[in-house]
Amino acid sequence: MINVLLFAHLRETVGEEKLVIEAEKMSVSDVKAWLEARYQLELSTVMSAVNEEFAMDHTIVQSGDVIAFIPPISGG
Amino acid sequence: MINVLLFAHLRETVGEEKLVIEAEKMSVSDVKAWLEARYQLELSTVMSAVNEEFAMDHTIVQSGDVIAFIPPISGG
Amino acid sequence: MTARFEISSEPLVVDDVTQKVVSRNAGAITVFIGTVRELTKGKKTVSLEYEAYPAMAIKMFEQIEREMHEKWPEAQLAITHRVGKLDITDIAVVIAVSSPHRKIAYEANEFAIDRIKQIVPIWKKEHWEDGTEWIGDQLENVPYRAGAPKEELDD
Amino acid sequence: MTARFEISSEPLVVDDVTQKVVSRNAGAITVFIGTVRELTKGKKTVSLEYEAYPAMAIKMFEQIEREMHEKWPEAQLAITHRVGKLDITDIAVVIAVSSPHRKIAYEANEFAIDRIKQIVPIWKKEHWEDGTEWIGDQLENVPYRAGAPKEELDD
Repeated sequence: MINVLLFAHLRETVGEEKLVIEAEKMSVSDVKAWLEARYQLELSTVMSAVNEEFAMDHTIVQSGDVIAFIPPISGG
Repeated sequence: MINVLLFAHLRETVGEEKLVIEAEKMSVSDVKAWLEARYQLELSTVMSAVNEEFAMDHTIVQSGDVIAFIPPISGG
Repeated sequence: MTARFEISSEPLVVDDVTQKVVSRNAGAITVFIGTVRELTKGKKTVSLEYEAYPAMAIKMFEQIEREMHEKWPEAQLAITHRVGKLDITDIAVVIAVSSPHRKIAYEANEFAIDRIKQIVPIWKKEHWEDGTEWIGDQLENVPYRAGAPKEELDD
Repeated sequence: MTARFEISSEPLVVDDVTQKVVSRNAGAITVFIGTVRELTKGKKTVSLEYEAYPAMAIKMFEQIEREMHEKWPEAQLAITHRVGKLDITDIAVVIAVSSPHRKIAYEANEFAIDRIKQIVPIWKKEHWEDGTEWIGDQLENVPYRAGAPKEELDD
């Protein structure tokens, strides 16, 4: 299973800060498509991180991994 | 009378932080010469301030004024 | 010693961060204190809310430290970023840098805040009198690739 | 409100200086903390002694503030300089600058310390294991004229 973390407006839109996808292996693109199919989200331009490192759309996420979606940041 | 303030190594060489010269009017150069005649000091390159403002060698010091000699500074 | 990089939901104490970089070889410490200001582009902020992805934020602070050490090996860095609700003049972030010489302490500190705004996953939600919004580069449309995300220029 | 420019014979408290520049319009506060470091040019300092001409030093701080406002009208400045005997890691000077935006807070703060080292009548006496010396630009041989004295480059 794949753990999905959501922050800021993504968290508010989905209404959850964490989701679980029952899958062994997906690309980041696959996860984006999975979310877009279920929620009112546009993720094509949103950054992602796999296990706390920035990732690419073609990065592979394995069962047990944590994928986080990172909207444009505004800290500091 | 003219008040003379000394700092840092000038103060230590003279052994006083304040001197008084019984005079009505002197230039900064005159005060330097007065001090050099009495103490082991070389003041030709030392900055001065009259009444807390940087002064020139030809600046006139009047009775009641405070002239301070400002060795190379090293604050901060 | 306390960790030099922290995400905190408690009010920040500047001196706690500064103390972490004190060193017998430091002649200079620079501290950056990011505070909540009332007006941004003429609009009045009532309060702010910060959210972070803490585990990744700490990793990114550590990456910033590595980058800083490549440029300035002698500099030392500590950062704490606040999360939760903040009022006007509250402290959002404290960055402390020490260095034997002052020029580097200024440069490394400014480097750190610039990089925080580029790569550390923290988000700010503005609360105005007439609504709220998650702040970010609303025009950003290129996902993160090899380099850093585009820098925010708004403050 | 306490004076924004001070010469103090008591240990400096960074936050006391920083508080003087807090403002609802400040998004950034930069603080410079000058500390006594152990090694300068390979020589080991045991302690330091600072002496000031306080009345003139305050006037010079005010002049620096005027110069700063000409360049950056929105910046606010507070400075306290210590005098007396200091040990390694003790704080010699604290400079706090606030500004709506961070770039100016860094620039104005660095401007202030550069100018302090040029025009504020404060002297440092180094105490080494084998002697003492009043520090200054020992090569300086041009008295102050229209401009500023030559800048110290040693830290």
